[in-house]
Amino acid sequence: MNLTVFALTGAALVGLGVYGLIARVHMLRRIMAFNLIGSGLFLFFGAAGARGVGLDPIPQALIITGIVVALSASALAVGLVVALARSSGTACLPDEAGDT
Amino acid sequence: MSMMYSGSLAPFAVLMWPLLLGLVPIVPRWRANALRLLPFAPLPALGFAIAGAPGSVEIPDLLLGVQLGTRPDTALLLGMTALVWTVAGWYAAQVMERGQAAGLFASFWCLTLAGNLGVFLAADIVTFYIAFAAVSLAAWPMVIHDRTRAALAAGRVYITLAVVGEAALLSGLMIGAAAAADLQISTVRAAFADAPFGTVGVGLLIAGFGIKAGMVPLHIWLPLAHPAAPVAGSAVLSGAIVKAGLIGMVLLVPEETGWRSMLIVLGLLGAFGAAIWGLSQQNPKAVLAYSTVSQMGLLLVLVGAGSQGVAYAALHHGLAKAALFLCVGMMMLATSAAQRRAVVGLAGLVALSVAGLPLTGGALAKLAGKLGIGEMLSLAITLSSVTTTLVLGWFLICLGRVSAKPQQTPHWGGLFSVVMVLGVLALILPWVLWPGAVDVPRDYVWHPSNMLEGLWPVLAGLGAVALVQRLKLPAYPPGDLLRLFGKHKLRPAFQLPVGNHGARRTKRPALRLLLKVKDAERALLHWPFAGSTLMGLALVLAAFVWIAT
Amino acid sequence: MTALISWLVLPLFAALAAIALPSRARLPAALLGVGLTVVASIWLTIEVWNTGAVTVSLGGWRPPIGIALRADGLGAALGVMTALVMVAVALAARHELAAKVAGPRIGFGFWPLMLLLWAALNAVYVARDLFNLYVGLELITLTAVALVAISGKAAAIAAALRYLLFALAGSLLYLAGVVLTYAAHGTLDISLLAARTVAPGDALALGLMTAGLLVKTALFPFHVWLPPAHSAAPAPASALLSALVPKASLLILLRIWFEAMPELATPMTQSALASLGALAVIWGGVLALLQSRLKLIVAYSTVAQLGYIFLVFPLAGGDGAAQPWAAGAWTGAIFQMLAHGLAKAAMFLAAGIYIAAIGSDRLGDMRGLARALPMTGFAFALASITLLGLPPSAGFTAKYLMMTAAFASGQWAWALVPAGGGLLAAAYLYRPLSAIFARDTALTPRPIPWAWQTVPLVLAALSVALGLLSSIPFEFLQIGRPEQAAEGL
Amino acid sequence: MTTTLPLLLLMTSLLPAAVTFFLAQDSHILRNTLQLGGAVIKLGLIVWMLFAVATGATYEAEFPLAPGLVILLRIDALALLFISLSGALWLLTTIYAIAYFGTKAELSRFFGFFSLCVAATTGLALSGSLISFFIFFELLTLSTWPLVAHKQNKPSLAAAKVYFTYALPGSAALLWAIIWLESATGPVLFTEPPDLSGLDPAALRAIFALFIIGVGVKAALVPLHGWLPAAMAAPAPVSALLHAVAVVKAGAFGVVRIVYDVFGAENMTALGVGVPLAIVASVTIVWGSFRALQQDEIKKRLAFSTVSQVSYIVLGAALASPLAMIGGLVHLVHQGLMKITLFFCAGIYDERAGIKRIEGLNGMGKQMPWTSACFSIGAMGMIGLPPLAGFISKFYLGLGAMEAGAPWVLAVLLASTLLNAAYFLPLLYRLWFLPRAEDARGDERASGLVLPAVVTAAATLGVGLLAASPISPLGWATLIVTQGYGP
Repeated sequence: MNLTVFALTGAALVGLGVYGLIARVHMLRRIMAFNLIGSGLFLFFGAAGARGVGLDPIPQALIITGIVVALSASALAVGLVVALARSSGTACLPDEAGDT
Repeated sequence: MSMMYSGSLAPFAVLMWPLLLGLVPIVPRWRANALRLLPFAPLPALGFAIAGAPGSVEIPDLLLGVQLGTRPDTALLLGMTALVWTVAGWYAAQVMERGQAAGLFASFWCLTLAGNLGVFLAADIVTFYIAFAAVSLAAWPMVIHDRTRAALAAGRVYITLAVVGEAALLSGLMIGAAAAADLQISTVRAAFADAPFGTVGVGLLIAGFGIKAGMVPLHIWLPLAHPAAPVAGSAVLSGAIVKAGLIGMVLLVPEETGWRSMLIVLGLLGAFGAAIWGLSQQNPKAVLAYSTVSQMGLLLVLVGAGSQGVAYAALHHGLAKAALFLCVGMMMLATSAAQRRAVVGLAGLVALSVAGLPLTGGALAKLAGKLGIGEMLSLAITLSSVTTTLVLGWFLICLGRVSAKPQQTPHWGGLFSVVMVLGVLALILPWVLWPGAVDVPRDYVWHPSNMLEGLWPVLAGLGAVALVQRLKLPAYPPGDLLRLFGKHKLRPAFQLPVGNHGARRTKRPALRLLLKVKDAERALLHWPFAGSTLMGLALVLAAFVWIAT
Repeated sequence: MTALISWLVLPLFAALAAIALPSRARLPAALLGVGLTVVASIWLTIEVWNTGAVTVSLGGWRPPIGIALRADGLGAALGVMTALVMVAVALAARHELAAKVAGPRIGFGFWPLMLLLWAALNAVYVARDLFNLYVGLELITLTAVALVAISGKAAAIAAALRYLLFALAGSLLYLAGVVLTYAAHGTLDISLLAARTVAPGDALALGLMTAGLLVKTALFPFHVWLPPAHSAAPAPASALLSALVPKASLLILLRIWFEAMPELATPMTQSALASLGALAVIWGGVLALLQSRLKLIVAYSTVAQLGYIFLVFPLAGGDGAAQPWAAGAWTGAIFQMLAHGLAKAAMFLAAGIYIAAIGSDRLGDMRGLARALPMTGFAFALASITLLGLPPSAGFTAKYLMMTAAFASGQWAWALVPAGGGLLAAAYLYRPLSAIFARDTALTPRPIPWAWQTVPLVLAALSVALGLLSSIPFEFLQIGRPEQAAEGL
Repeated sequence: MTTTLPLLLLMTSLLPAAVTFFLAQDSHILRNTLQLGGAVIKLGLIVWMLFAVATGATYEAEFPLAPGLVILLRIDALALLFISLSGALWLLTTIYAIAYFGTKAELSRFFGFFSLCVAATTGLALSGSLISFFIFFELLTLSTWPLVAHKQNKPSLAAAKVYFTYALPGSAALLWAIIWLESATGPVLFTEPPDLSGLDPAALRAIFALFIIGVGVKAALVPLHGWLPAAMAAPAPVSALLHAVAVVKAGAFGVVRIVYDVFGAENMTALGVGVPLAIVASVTIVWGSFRALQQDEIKKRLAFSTVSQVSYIVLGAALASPLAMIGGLVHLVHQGLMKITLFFCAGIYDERAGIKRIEGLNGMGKQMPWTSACFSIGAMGMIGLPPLAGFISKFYLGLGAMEAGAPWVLAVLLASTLLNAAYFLPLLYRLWFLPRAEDARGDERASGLVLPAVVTAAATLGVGLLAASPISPLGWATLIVTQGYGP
C-alpha cells in the first residue's frame, strides 16, 4: 500500500516538473523543475524496486548513481546560467528573454 | 589480311594520277606554276580510253571495297571527258594568270577531274558516290574563282544545290544498297525493282543526278555557274561535268519505273523551254549555258525512252559544247578581225553540228539517239533542232558582239588550233565511233529521209534566227526560276541567323519559400514548443507501439 | 578482456592526469593518453576480429546482479572510428587550441574534456545495461555541453545552455523509460530483456526512451539545438560533437530496437521514425542551403546526414522471417555512421584551419582559399564526396546498401531519401566549394603548418578508403550482430 | 597476367594523376614526362592487347567491395574499341595540352585531374559490371568538374556549375535504375545478360528510361544537353577531351552497353522502347545541328555539332539492326577523331590568332594553312563527305535504318547532312575564299599544337579510305557485332 503512495507521489512530482520545465522561462526554474522530475523518477524507481520478497539492492545502487549524475548536471547547468547572466544580463535564453 | 588487289591497276592509276598532280600546289614554290600541269592530268585517262579501256580492278581494303571498270558507253564518255579536260587544261595553262589563287584552282581542277573520270570508272556505288561528290563539290572553287559578285552569288546557289543533290543521292543509294545487300552498281540498280521504298529511292536518285545534269527545274544553278566560271571552267562544266549526272541516270535508274515518263516530260520541257529562254540572254556564255540545259534535256529524253545512243549523243555534245565555250574564250582574246572571223567560223560550224546539220557529228548523234524510241519522241527531237539552231544562232550573234581585247596575246594561233582540233573532233569522231557504238550499219546515215529530217529543222531555225535578229528581244540576267519565285536578290556571301545565347532565368519565388523555412526553424527553436512536442512525441510513439502490440 | 578494460579506463586516467598535472606536463600526458588508448582500441579490434565478440562480466558478477560489457563488431567499429577522430582532433588541437593561441581556459579545459568524452563514448559502445547506457550518455552530454561553452563567449554559453536544456529533457525521458522497464521486468540487461515476456508497460517505456534518445541524436524536429551549439564551439570540439556525440545515442537506439525489444517494432513506428529521418534530410539540407557561414552549413549537414540512418528501422526492421536485405540495410546504416563520422570531423577540422587562416568562416571571406591552402581544400572536397554519397566513398557504400534493401524489401519509396538527399547535399556543399575554389582571394591568409593541414586530408581520405575497402569492415560489422538485424525484427 | 593487365591499364593514368597532384607548379619536365610516359605505355599495352584479344584472349580482374558491390574490370572487343580510341587520343591531347598551356598557372592541378579523367574513362571502358560502370561514371563526373572550372573565371565556374546541375541528377537516375534492376536480377555482369523475367514490362520500361536519362545527360541527348555548350568555356584541350574522348563518349558508350549488354536488342524491341530512343536520338541530331547553325562562336558551334553527332551512336544502338549498330559503334571512333581535330584547330585559332568567332576565320587558310586544312577535313568529315570517316558511319547507319525497317531515319540523316553542311561550309568558305582582315595575325609556330591536329585529320581520312580493311575501326566494329551481338 505505502509503495503505491510512493509511486503516486513520484508520478505527481514528475507531472509538476514537466509543467515547470516547459512553462517557465527563467533557466533556474527550469533547472529546479528538472531536479523535481529526477526526484520523482527516483522515488518511483525505489518503489518499483521494493516490490516482491526482500529488498532489491540494484535500484538503490542505481538511484544513488542517478542522483550523482543529476547533481553534476545541475551543477554544470547552474554554472552556465551564471555565466549567461554575467555575459548577457539575463538568465533567460536569447529568444525567450521577452516573454515572462 | 586479304590480298591488296585483283585485276589490272590501269584504271586505278588513271584515277590516281590527277590526284597526285593535285598535291603539287601544296609545295609553295611550285604553286605559282601549277597550272602548267593541267593538260597532263587527263592524259593517262585519254590513253586508257583510246586503248579501249581494257581491264578492271578490285581493291577490297580500300573504302568499302573499290571496284573499277568500264562498259562500252562509260568508256565512250570517259574518253570524251579526258579529251575535253585535256584541251580545257591546255587553254587554262596558257591563258589563266599564275599566282597563289592559281595554285588553289589547279588543285581543285585536278580533284574535279579525278571525280569526273571516277563516275565513269566506278563499278561500286561507294566509289561512284565519292567520285560524284568530288566532281560536284570540288567544282565549286572553280565557279567562284573570279570572286566577282556574280561569281560568288552563283557559287552560293551552286554549292547549296550540290549539297542537296549529294544528300538525296546518298539516301537513294542507301535504299538501293540495303535492298541489294551488295554495293555493285548493277546489283543495286536491279534491287530497286522490289526494294522497300524503292520508288522513293529512285526518285531521290533522279533528283540528285538531275541537279547535276541540269534537269528542269533543278537546272537553276547551271545558267548562273557556267557563265560565272573562267572559260576553261565553263568548258569542262558544260562539256564534261554535267555528263556525270547523265551517266548516273543511265547506270542506276532502272528501266521499268514510272519515273521514266517524268524524265521524258521534264527533258522535253528543258529542251524547248531553255532554248527559248536562252534568247533572253546577252552574255554568250549564258546563252551557251541555256543551250546546255536544252541539250541535256534532249539527252534526258533519250534516257527516259531507254535509247541505246545516249552515251554516243552525249559524247558529241560534250566535245561540241566545250569547243563552243572555248571559242568564247578565244573571242575574248582575239585582237585582229581575222582572228574574230576565224573564231566565229569555227563556232558556227560546231553550232551547226550541234543543231544536227546532216553529215555532221551532231546529225549522227541525233540519228543514233532516235534509234528504238517512239515516233512521237523522235519527231520531238527533230523539232528541237529548230530551237537549237535558233538559240545557237543567237549565241553566234552575241559572240560577234564580244568586245575585242586591246593588246596581243602570245601564241593565240597555237591556242586556237587546239580549240579547232576539239571542234573538228566533235564533227568527225562520231563517224569514227559509229561502228562500235551503234548497232546499225553506218549507211543508215546516208538514208535520204534521215538527211531530210536533219536538214529542214536547221533551215527553219536559221530563218527564225534571221527573224529574231530583226525584233528586239527582252534581256534578263541569268537565273530564270530563281528570280521568278521571288528570290529577290542573289546574295554572294553566306549569312546565317545568329541565335540569342539563352536568357537568364530568375528564381525569386523559390527564394521566398526558403526564407519561410528559416522562420519555421526559429519557431522550432522556441523551447516551450519544442519541449511539449517532445513529450508529445514520446506519448505518440508509445501509442503506436501500444496499438500494434 | 584486458584490451577492453584498458580501452575503457585509459582515457579516464589520461583525463585525470591532464587535470592534475602542471600545465607543462598537461599536453604530453594528454597525447600519451591518446596514443595509449589508440593502441588499446586497435588491440581490442584485433581481438574481436580473431575471437568474435568480447564479453566481460565486471567483478565476475553476472547479470542481473553484475554488469556485463560486450564489444561486438558494431561497438568495436565505432570505437575504431572514434579513435581515428580523436587522434585527428588531438593533432589539430595541438596547433589550434594551444594555450597561448586560444587562451588559458581552453588550453586547460579542452584536453580533459576530450578524454572524458572518449571514455564515456567507449563505455556506451560496450555497455549492455540500460542504466549504464544512461550514465554514459549523461557523461557524454555534460562533457559535450562543456565543450560547447568552452570559449566562454556569450553566444557559445547560450548555445550550450539550450543544448543542455534539450539534452536533460531527453535524459529524463530516457530515464523514465528505464525506470518503467525495470519496474516491469526487474532487469535492465539487454540480453535478459530480449528474453523477457512482454509486459503492458513496455510500449510506454520504449516510447519514452526513444523520444529521449531522438532529442540527443538531434533528429528533426529536435535538431534545433545542434547547429548553434556545434558552430559555437571551437573547431576541434565541433568535430567531436558532430562526428561522435550523436552516434552514441543513435547506437543506444539501435541496441534497444534491435536487441532489447525487437518484438515491439511495428511497421507504423518504424515508418514514423524513418519519416522523421527523411524530414531531417530535407530540412537539414534546405537550411544548410540558406546558411552563409561554413560551420553552420556543416552543422546543418549533420542534421541531414543523421536522418539517413533512421531508414534502418523500416528497412532492416519489419516483421517477417529471415530477410536477406536486412543485413544490408543494417550494415548500410552503420557504414553511414562511420563514414559521416570521419567526413564530418574532416570538414570541421578544415573549417578550423580556414578560421585560423583568415579569422572568419563567412563564405564571402573564404573566396580563393584553395590557392593558399590547397590540401585543406582538397580535404574538404573529398569529405564532400563522402557526404554526397558518390562512389567510391563509404557514403556511397552506405547509400547503395540502403537503397538496395529498400528495393529488395519492396519499400522503394525509402530509396528516394538517399537519392534526393545526395542531390540536396550537392547543392549545399557546392557553395562553400565554389567559394574555396574561386580565383580571386578576398583575404590574405595566415600561414598554416603543413602538419596541421594534412590532418583533415587524412581523415577525408579515410572516409573514401573505407568505401574502397569496404569488404573487410563489412565482415567485421557482422561479428556478434543481433539476430534481428540478420533476419529482420 | 590476365588479371594484372586491366590494372596496369588503369594504373598508367592513375599513378601519373596521383603523383602529378603533388608536383610543384614549375617542375614542368617531370610532369610532362609523367603524362607522356603514362600515355605512351598505355597505348603500348592497348596495341599489345588488340592482338591478344583478336586471337581470343580475355582479361579479367575483380575486386569485391561490399556484397553486391563488385568492381569488375574486363576486356572484351567493345571495351577495346573504346579504350583504344581514348588511349590514342589521350596521348595526342596530352601533347597538345602541354604545348597549349606552356608554363601557365595551376598546371599540376590541371594535369592531375586530366589523367584522373582518363583513368575514369579507362575504367569505364573496362567495366564488366553495371556497378563498376557506375562507379567510374561518377569518378569521371568528379574529375571533369575541375577541368571545366580550370580557368576559374566567371563563365567557366558557371559552366562547371551547370555541368554538375545536369550530371548529378543524371547519375542519381542511373543509380536508381541500377539498384532497381539489380534488386530483381542480382548483380548485372555484361558477360551474361541478366534474367529480366522477374520484372513486369512496365517496370522494365521505366528502368530503361531511367538508364537512358542517366547516361543521356553525358551523351547530351536533347533535352539533357544544356551543359555541353556551356562547358565550352573550358580550355581547348578540355573541350577536346570532353567532346571526343571522355565524357560525351562515356554517355554514348553507356547507351551501347545498356542496350546490348543489359537489356539486349531483342528485349529492347520486345519492350517497344527502341523506337522511342531512336526518335529521341533523331530529335537530338536535328535540334543540335539546328542550334549549331545559330552560333557565331566557333567553339559553341562545335559544341552543338557534338550534341548532334554523338546521337548517331545512340541512333545506331537504338535501331538494333546489325548494320546500324556497326554504324553507331564505328561512329564512336570516327566522331572522336573528327571532333577532336576540330577542337584542336579551334584551340589553335584561339591561341595563336586570338580567333573566337567565325568572322575571324576570314582568309585564315593562307595564314595558317595546316590548321585550316585539318579543320576543313574535320568539318567535311562531319558533313559526311566521302571518303572521310563521317561518310562511313552515315552510310552504315542508313543501311542499318533500312535493314531495321525505319526508312524515316534516312530523312533524319538527310536533314542532318544538309544542316551540317549549312553550318560547316560557311566556315570553310571564310577560311579559303574570303579576303583576310587587315589586322589578322596568327602563325603555326607551335608544332606541339599543330601536330596532333594533323595526325587526327590524317586519321579521319585514313579510317575512311581503308574502311574495309580488317584492322580499321569499321573492321573492328564489324567484328564486335558479328561476335557479340549478331542476330
